[in-house]
Amino acid sequence: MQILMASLLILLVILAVTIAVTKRLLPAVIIFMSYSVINSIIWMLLQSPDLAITEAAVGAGISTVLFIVAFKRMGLFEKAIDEESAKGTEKEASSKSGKEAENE
Amino acid sequence: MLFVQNIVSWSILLLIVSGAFTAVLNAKAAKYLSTIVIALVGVMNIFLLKYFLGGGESFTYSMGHYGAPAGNELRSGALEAAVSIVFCFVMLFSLIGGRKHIEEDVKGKKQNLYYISSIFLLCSMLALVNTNDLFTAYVFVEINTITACGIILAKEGRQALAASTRYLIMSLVGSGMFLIGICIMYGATGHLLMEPIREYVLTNIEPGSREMLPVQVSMALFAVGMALKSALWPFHSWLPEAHSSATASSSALLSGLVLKAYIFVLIKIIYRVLGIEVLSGNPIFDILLVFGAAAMIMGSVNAIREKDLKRMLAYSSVGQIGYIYLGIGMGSAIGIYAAAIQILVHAATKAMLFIASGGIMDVSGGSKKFKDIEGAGKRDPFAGAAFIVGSFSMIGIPFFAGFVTKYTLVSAATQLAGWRMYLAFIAIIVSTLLTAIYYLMAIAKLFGGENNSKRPEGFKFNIGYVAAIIIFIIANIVIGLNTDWLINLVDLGFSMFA
Amino acid sequence: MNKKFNKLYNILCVIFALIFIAAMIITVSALPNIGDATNPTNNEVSEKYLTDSSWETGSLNAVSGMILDYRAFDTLGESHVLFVATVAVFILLRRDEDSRKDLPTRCLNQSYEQAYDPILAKSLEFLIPAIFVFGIYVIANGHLSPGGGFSGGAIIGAAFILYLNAYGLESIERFCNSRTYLICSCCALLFYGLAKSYVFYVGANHLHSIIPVLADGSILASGLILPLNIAVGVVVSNTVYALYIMFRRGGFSR
Amino acid sequence: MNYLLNNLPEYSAVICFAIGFSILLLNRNMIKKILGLGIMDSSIYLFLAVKGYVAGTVAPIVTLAEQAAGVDTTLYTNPIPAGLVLTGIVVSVSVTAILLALTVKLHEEFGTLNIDEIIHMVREEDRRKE
Repeated sequence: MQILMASLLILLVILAVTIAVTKRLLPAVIIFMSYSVINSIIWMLLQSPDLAITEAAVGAGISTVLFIVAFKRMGLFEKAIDEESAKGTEKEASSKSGKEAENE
Repeated sequence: MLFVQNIVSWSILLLIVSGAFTAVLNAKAAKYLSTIVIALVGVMNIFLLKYFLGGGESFTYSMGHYGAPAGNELRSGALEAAVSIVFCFVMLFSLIGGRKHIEEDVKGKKQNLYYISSIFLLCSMLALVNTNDLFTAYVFVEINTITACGIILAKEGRQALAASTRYLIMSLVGSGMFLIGICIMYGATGHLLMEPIREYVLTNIEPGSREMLPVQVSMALFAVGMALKSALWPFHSWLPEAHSSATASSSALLSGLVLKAYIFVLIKIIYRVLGIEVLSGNPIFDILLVFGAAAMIMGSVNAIREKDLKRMLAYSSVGQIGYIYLGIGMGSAIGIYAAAIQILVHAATKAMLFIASGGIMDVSGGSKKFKDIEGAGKRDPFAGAAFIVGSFSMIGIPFFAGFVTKYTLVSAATQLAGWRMYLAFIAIIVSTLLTAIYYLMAIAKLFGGENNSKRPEGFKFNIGYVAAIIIFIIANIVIGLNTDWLINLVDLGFSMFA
Repeated sequence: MNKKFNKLYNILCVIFALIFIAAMIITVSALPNIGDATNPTNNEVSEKYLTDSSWETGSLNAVSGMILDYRAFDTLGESHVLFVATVAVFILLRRDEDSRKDLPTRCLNQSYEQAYDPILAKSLEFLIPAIFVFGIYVIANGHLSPGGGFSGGAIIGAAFILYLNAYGLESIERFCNSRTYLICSCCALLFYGLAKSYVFYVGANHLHSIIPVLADGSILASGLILPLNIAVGVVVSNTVYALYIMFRRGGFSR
Repeated sequence: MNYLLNNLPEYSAVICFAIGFSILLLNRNMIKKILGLGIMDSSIYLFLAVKGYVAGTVAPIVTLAEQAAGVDTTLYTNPIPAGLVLTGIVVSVSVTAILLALTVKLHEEFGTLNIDEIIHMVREEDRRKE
């Protein structure tokens, strides 16, 4: 039990660092969602099921949906696809999509 | 429980309920409802203050059947009632005085959203003033932040958008600091209400022991969080843009009230959670003193360099917030008195100046640059008079409201020792001189120039604006002439505090 | 110059973060250990909640009893945080139909209606009722089992979002348009505010409350907690859906 | 070692808070700032939630039998932090929504997500007006 808890907590820190170093926005948001899910598992282990349900529904579910629908409204998806097809290489697209809108 | 004591909870609940109800009304009904409700709450609080002045004791009001330490509580005393009254009436007259601008700047359907935001803003401020519970304070701090952001955004424009983004980010970092302070405090003491925390710390934690460290750190986090939210220098960078790009009433509310509500919470926490005796020797006081002094000087220096009336007023707010933190940072009872007096006085004065600047913009073709407003004081004599009174009050000339603050601050500074006294005196003198320079420069601009006393074609004074300005001017002069009464009131309030 | 300043700023930020970590770790290590039954947090307050909550509020779940009865003022504020957040988002993103024309095309082409997707629609025919029932269960049993208005409301809001994506705007706006949104949220918030005002008044004046608390473990056992949970659920699900539709197309269509 | 393992949640919460804080300060991109804020908030909630944990206890949901016989408080975790965190989660999601709405609006107006550029553009406009 303690080992599971410890590994989840370390995973939490690793995920936070990953969000910090990820340049592309959509992967960062998805990692943030998994961060919330891990958080909710930890709360389940800490015997707070109310929190676990709420975090899974609100933190992981609703806020991710809001992020993605905001991306869609800003047109970040289309732009990323355009860039990838235009530039061809995955690497360039990833370095650009961190600051997509600059090229407008 | 006496009937009059219900007012403290009713004023908050009335605002909450009417705020939710405003959502289904149209803009006009929302306008009338908000005016009536705010005035009603103000009048109710006058009765409460009367009860305290007539010898009533301070009391706690348990929200629900379960009192401390299990349930939520509100607490009221003379100072809380006085601050509530000032907040209500400044809010009321800012809304009335800036109504013309609200109707011009805020588009159609959004007006009713503006009134919802302002009702909830007042509600959260009253809750912050009267709360006795740290977590309730956190929840209402968030409401305050969100609604303040809402009333900045109501005026569309690129500048307001960028400014409110910066404001929101800065403010949320502040809330985060405040929340983690609450968590540490809860972990160390196991309570959230202010009095049980104090009892626990006094009985179970020895001063200077290892267990005292988390308590002191959480106080430091409260102070940092509230300093971030109330734009203490050097965290002020968002303030001038946010305040100058919003509509006139929003600027008045933000500068006059929102910043003060946070500081009042900080004073309440310092005084009631741990008490000044337990906290004495905490380096956070010295830090607040130094930053307060820096804010007084740097805010004034920046204000002198501004070429824009509203931005000048906003930087002046940065300087005036510095006075409050200087008072808190002195770490003595009389210093905190000075801070409380400054909260009341500055709320009334700065709101008046911002409303007057709205009137000045009206007669100067909508511009707020100094080169365009030459002679505006002659075109709009009400704004001119308000500016003269407000400036004299800010500078601290006797018989105007601001003099009380300067007087109490100086008498507090004489009781300090060593470098703190020198720092406080230098800051007060330098900032007074600088304040005098930029306000007199603004007055010279307002009444200077030739052949510019003609109003635009078809210009008519809005009756609400004129009434609001006159009432603010009278309030300033009355406060300035009755300094003893104000000092006695604050004294009474703090004697009820502990 | 600017680049140099940025680099300096970044380094300062990292140093500040490291100092902050160090200071906080020292502070945290001075706090009592986790999981100890003798911690100051396990004091008479939490004991009172555990022993008395099931009798005094009728809620077997002590967390529900605490947030909706003992510390109800916090929760009242919290539901209004959601409301003012929607108001702020409305101020920002609301587009009136006539102002839609003069927006640049780059903003407009995002609010397109999604094409009908038969796979999504068929599978959601079974899924959506199940999600609704689950959400209602979570709300209605908030005082007997984990859950309550907030989580249940979020689940129902998610079901609305799924419905919108599967069957399109036309079909959801039959029952979920700006009118129903306003009326439902407003009624729920008013009910919440007025009910709690009554309880606060009665409680502070030591009067007897007329709301019966059965405390027998049934679904109606807990006096006001079930209606309040429903009100919170309505507010949360409405808020979630309204936020989504605001981001998606800048407002309800009717 | 055992001490560290016991108090690991607190330490990792503090570290996550600092990481979120530095994401907020270091990144110029609005979305990354919002994510940093989210990490900050949820690490505070983790910190608060572990305050209620008591080793060897279960969630605070009593049974009817116990209600009649009297509740043994040593069997259950502390409900207070759970309630507070529940409040906090909802607050943080509404804050996220507002920040995202601001971001969308900024992107519509300025065509960029970089806050420095936006501030620069606003200042330029201000200068041009004079």
